[in-house]
Amino acid sequence: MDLLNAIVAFLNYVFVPGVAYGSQLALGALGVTLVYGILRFSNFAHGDTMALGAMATVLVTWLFQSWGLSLGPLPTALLALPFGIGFAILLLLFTDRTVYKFYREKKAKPVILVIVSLGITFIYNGVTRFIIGADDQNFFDGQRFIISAREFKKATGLSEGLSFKTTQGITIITAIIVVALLFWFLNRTRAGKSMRAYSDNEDLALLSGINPERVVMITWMIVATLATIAGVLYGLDKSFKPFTYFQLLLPIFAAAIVGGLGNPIGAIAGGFVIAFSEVTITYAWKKILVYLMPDSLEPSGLVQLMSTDYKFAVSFVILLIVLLIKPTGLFKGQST
Amino acid sequence: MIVVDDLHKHFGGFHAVDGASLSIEQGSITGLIGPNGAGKTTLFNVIAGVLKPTSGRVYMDGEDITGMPPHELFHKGLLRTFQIAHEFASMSCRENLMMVPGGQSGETLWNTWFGRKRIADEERALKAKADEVLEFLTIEHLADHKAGQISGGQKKLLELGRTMMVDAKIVFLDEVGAGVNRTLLNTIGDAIIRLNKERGYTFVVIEHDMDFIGRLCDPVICMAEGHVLAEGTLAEIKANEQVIEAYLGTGLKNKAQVGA
Amino acid sequence: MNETLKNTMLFGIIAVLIIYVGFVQSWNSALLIVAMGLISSIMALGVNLQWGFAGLFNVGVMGFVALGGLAAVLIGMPPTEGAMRAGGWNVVGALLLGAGTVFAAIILAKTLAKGWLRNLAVIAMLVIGFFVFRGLLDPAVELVEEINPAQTGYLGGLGLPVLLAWPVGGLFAAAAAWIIGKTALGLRSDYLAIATLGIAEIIIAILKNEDWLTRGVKNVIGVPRPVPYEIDLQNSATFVERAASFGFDPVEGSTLWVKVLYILLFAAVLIILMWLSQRALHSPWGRMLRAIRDNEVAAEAMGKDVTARHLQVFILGSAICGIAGAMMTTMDSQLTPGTYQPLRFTFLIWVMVIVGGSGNNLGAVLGGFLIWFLWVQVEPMGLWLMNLVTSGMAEGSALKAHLLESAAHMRLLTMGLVLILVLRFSPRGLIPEK
Amino acid sequence: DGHAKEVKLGVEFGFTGPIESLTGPMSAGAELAMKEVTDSGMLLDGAKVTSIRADSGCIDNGLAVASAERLIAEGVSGIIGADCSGVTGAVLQNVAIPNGMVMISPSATSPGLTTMEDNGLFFRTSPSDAREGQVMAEILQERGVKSIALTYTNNDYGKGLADAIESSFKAVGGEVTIVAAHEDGKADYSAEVGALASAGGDLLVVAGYLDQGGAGIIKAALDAGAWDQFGLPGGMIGENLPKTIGPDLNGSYGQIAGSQGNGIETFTKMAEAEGFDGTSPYAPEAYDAAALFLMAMQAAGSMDPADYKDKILDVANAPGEKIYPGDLGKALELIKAGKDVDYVGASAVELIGPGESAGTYRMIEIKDGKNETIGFK
Amino acid sequence: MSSDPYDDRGNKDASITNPKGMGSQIPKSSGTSFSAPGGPFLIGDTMTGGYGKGPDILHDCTIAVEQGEIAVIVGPNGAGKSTAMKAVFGMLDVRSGSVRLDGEDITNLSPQDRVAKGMGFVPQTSNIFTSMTVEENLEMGAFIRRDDFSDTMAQVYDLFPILKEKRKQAAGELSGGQRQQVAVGRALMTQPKVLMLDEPTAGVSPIVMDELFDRIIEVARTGIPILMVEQNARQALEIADKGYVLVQGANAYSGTGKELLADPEVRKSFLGG
Ligand SMILES: Nc1ncnc2c1ncn2[C@@H]1O[C@H](COP(=O)(O)OP(=O)(O)OP(=O)(O)O)[C@@H](O)[C@H]1O
Ligand SMILES: Nc1ncnc2c1ncn2[C@@H]1O[C@H](COP(=O)(O)OP(=O)(O)OP(=O)(O)O)[C@@H](O)[C@H]1O
Ligand SMILES: CC(C)C[C@H](N)C(=O)O
Ligand SMILES: [Mg+2]
Ligand SMILES: [Mg+2]
Repeated sequence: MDLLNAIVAFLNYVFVPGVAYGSQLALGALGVTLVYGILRFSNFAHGDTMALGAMATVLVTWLFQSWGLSLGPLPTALLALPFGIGFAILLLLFTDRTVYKFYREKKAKPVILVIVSLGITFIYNGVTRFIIGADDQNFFDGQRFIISAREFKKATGLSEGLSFKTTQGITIITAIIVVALLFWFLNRTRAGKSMRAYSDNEDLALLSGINPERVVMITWMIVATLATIAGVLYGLDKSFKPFTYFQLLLPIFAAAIVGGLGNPIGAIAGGFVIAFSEVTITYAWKKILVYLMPDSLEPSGLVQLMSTDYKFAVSFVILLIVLLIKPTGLFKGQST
Repeated sequence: MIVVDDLHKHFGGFHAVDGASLSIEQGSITGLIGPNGAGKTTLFNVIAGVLKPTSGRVYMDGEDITGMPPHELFHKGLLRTFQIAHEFASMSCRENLMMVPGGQSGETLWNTWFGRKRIADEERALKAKADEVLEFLTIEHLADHKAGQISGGQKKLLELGRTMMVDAKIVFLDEVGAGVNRTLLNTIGDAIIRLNKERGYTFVVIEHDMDFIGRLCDPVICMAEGHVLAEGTLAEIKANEQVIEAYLGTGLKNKAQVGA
Repeated sequence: MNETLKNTMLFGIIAVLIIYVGFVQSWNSALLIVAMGLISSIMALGVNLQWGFAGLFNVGVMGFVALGGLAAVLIGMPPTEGAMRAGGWNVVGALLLGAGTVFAAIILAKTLAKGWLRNLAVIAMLVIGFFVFRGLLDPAVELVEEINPAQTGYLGGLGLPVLLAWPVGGLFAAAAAWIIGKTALGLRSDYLAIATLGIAEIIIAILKNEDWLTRGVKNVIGVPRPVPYEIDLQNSATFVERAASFGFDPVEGSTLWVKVLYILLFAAVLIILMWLSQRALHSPWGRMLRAIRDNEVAAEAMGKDVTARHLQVFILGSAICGIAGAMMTTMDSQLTPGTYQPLRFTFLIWVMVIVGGSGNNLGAVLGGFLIWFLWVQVEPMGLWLMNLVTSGMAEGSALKAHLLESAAHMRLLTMGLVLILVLRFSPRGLIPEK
Repeated sequence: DGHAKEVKLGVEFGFTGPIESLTGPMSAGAELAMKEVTDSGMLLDGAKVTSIRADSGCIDNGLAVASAERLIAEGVSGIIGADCSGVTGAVLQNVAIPNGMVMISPSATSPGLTTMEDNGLFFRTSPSDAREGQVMAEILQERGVKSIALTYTNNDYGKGLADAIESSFKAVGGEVTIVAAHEDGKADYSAEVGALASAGGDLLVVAGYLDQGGAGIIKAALDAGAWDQFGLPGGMIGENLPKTIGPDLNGSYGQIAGSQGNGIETFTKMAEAEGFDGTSPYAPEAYDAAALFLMAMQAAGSMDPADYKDKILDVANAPGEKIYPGDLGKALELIKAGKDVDYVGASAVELIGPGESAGTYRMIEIKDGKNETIGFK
Repeated sequence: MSSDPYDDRGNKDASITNPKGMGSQIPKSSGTSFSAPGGPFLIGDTMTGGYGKGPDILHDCTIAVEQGEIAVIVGPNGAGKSTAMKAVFGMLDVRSGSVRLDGEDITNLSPQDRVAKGMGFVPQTSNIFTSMTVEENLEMGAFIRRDDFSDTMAQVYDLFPILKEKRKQAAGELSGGQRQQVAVGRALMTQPKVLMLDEPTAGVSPIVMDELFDRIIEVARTGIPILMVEQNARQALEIADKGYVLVQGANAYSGTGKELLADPEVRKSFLGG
């Protein structure tokens, strides 16, 4: 019984949140890594692209809700998602046309593009706040839990509850589907291969008859899709708030780098490394140990490796250690 | 001068250098040939400290230099050129040469602030020397060109030029000839011989052009699949069945038909 | 157009902008922009040294700046009465012990033969050391933090002249840079990015949470100044007289005078640093750096100790950021760890370097001034823009209200637009590398 | 227009940055008071009050100081702000004191500001966090809570409040199982909730901001089923919280600086008419800050800070007729007539000692998704 | 300072900006082609041009190749051989002169359109996709082909057996000579109407070089004209139908391969005696 309780506590406080947060980071990191891998710069505007895509979805969701549309137990936002994606695609293509294209044609140094993307970040930032404001927006509806802690306790008779939210479920499933699709696309389709070729050697891609503008366009479309999905899932799970999307950028980049920038598998692995290191290092293991240990050995302190104050700092140390042990990043990135 | 003892270098499961043992005589111009992928460049990289060997040792003048970083080897007089040119792209060709000599007093911060006079004198000498080398390589007109914007062959020349800026003991040349005009290559060959004769440089030369090898090198070492296949004078090597099969081949099959 | 002329013109434009602010807003605003512009320029100089000349990617500027700020507190603030006696010595002891443990672990790792035994010994050393360290530190910290927590609750500083904090801030940053450099330089460059990003976060976390050192998020207020207080000037008859003779009233005169003094101090620092780095860069040392930046492998093969040079430049650049950080905290007269945000202290500096022209010190200085000017002045610009846009609309319309309401957000938006426009017309920065 | 002169007041809040969502209602609150005064036509023989907004960034000293300099340049007669304690200190030391400018902050609550040397130029309409800690401890004790877990937003406000709650609660015999900080604006709070849950406690006290990490913590704690009741200090009281969290929050309780009587209700209604949320944190305090400025000016008969700074305590405190939101015109009239007023305003202003609010607190419990006032302290 | 303000990418850091930077060729937006009958199959006619806004490197340079022929360009380093090749392929602005393919003026076409018209090119440097496997490199060669290209791939593998062995290895991990084989293989995969090779044999071993030349002859015999730059000039001229000697961007000598080989001046100055 105690063992079961310990397992449930572990699942509830460490595993499930870790997986869900990891999936969110992974989706974000995938977008960053794609832009880096194919268009060759670190896109600071990714966080705010997520915000804008999510914003469009929120607005459409509200519209649907006012019409009385719903998906039953699932959030209505899923219905609105395609519209959000469409908006994000248009937005990114427009941005590319008006801004990035110029620098691309001029063969500007990548670092210039990084700073330009910072400029875009500012602009998106303003636009989002301009349209929807700076506040929290709630757009979740449908059933909140797949398993709620209370029901779980009642059903099992355990003293620990396990909760599994609908949004967590959706996040994880979507992440798996999206990642699978992306891999299939990149490694199996002509368009995907041409993207990889372009990212490898632009001149030679040209000589193979690949149309660079098409590659760029497809890339932005995929990035917009990924960003919107990530942004909406994140917003459903927590809540939609423009500022947090900017803040998400740091862990997203950390995830992409630790996984090996430019490498999609790395982005996913990186997302989970960051998520789990944040959760486990600062977790107070007391609760679990109390179940596992005989009474006499029960810990008196919290059995916490580090206080949560250092949560973020600690996850960076983990990153460093990972990189020191595995110098290529978890998966070999493009940057070698 | 250089002794390589049972050297191994593995990339994952692949054995690029697989038990190579050889020794380079002081004052010789040794040719290193072998099929593509034989491990010649990798061997160079291990000797020059760019790669760490999986096992085995390298000695220079009796001293164990295995795994010593390249910049230390440079100061011991061991220089190398790169098969794929490694120019300093945003610097002028002259600067590419001037930066080479070690121990310039202007390379310490303190002197840059308070030792201007000395630096100026040194720079003048360096510049003269660099111009001399550029002229020798017939690219004096490119002195102020950015090295990133010269032709492939010119980059190769610059690469060689760098070794001429200092008094080296031993120079490893990785396919200086590839992509270099043959007439110019002859000039380079003459230069190598002169450096060898007059200044006592020892050379190890990777090259696929047998004429060039023949003109310069004695002895010649042929590598294949990561180890030494044969060693001797070029004539001996050329007669070696294994070498012919793996490396030299027997000439064009179609030649006759096309000319007609 | 010739280059000197163009550069003079660019700086001239900045000067005109600032003078314009002086006339339209106030000379205090204008001088403040100059002062902060000088500090920003120094930070940009540091980053430029690392990135523009050596290609080292430091995204932890914030951390080094914050360390400089810490120096200002530790040097300038008076010691807290009784704090040393209460637990201060134990804290110092614990820190020495901690450092000793790490040192011993390194020695152990170096001397013992490779193998699991060594790993075990090192880990055991570190773990035991950690617990002894915490055992000594925690109670001492508690004692220190108990001393009047609302006002002090920390060790305080040395009570030395605060100007001394500037070089010390540089030293702090240099020390941190040395640690990062030793572990992360010479390996893949991603390490450096992640390491600097991480260390910066860690430094801020420490400043925020180690109350005994910095009062944490409770902030240290009232760091002493190297220049007189305005109030004292206003109360000094001679000053009031002098000000009056120039036609200033005491308040304006004193506030301006204090800023002028700061500006002179900052400008002196900038000029010295500028001179040092220009000299260094236009010499074989600088040539060596450029060679390394262009091609590390070849530079290494040409006998240049790439790792050592990288470490040197990294430390120098970081130290410059540290100096600037100490200067800034001195001018703020307070250390507020919560204010250290990557956007403001890392990326804004990067924007300065790139917009100014990476690889060119003059460019970095120009970028520092320009971007800082924009950072504080685009807000009125945004408001002005919104007023213009809405001027045709009916009074009281919801849209108009919404637009005016959003004016604050225009700050970032305008900033973004300016950034993109500058880079569009001058993609290598305003004063590009030669 | 028909106004004889213009009184400019600076409103310096963090319109961008981590509390950007609070500053809208805050500045609207301040401007509401200005509008009320202008409309009354009573101030200094019919002066018009205009507000000039400036961005403090909440956490950017350099920006805040520059903005304040700009306000001075625009010729303001007083500065309402700043919002966050850090920038408030910076602006006070570097701009207000040198220029002899008065600042009234509606929201800088750090105890450190209490003792800061301010030449009588700094006031605040919010109480120092030290006071709220005591109040909260009493409430918890009355409710029979034996042990709490405590998390705070990692800034001077959160930290000061948490310190105060912890020491006060321990002093009345309670147990604090863990005190852990959380950073605002982070992506995920499962780690924090994990640690808190592991430590346990009857109740989780969240000394944070309702639309920042505070809400995130509560959400994560509810999701994980770790707690279903929360202790909510002032920063967590606001319409938005029950709205975003939903029915699960029912039964949680806390307190916020606020007056007995109709001050806050009136203010909320007025705010509603103006189209902003009057219950948003520090919006009432902002209203009061503006009102204090204007009444003090009236009392001094001058808009020069040097003249009116000493009047602020007079108009804020007894004796005199009690003034509530909406009564500003009346108050100005009384002052003009030489009568004493005692400003109560929306947040029960009572300035003590160094010019900060003494602190009356409204006890709140969340019932049916609404903040219900259940008493006062 | 260089002529193009955008081109410098000295900073080789890899963390946040990709070290490879972008390509160096500036694809021009495509214009139209029009018919220009007559003349050789592929000709770069009196081309003058240079890089970016820099000085002219080519001066009225003409190179041409007929159906089924092999044309070889030789010359000292920096003569403009590669530049001429790039100009013919549209990767460089031709300021005057024209490029014609099979009776069509293609001067204004973008490189990718020229690929579509059946031109194949192996550049002198960075001529493989380093991060992709050998097999993917070959597939990319066949990118514009919609038919089944497994036959062609088998042929390439027959020609360069080592590539088959290293099929699944990233091309960037190959030795210098092996890379060269990949590059040529990639171009062959296009099944081009005309093949342009910039120093295909640089760095390959004698045996492979012989094979390569053999294969080139074979290809030429199927009717595909081949235009190549070679420093292994004597071997190349021996199999060439036509030879050009380029000096400082201009045609210095031209003639059949045999003629050039026999010309003592050419031999001495360009072929190494
Ligand atoms: N980084 C690497 N990872 C994996 N394999 C490698 C790597 N570098 C080289 N190899 C392999 O090692 C072998 C030897 O390569 P090396 O470059 O030494 O050949 P080489 O003798 O110089 O050939 P060439 O004459 O073509 O230059 C090749 O088969 C190559 O594929
Ligand atoms: N990207 C470039 N930008 C500017 N100038 C260039 C560039 N590439 C080459 N050049 C210049 O053009 C001239 C011709 O170069 P090109 O590469 O065509 O020579 P090449 O005949 O192919 O020589 P090699 O046999 O050495 O390859 C050289 O003088 C070189 O300096
Ligand atoms: C507006 C609030 C978030 C400010 C907070 N009370 C502080 O003192 O920092
Ligand atoms: Mg090789
Ligand atoms: Mg060439």
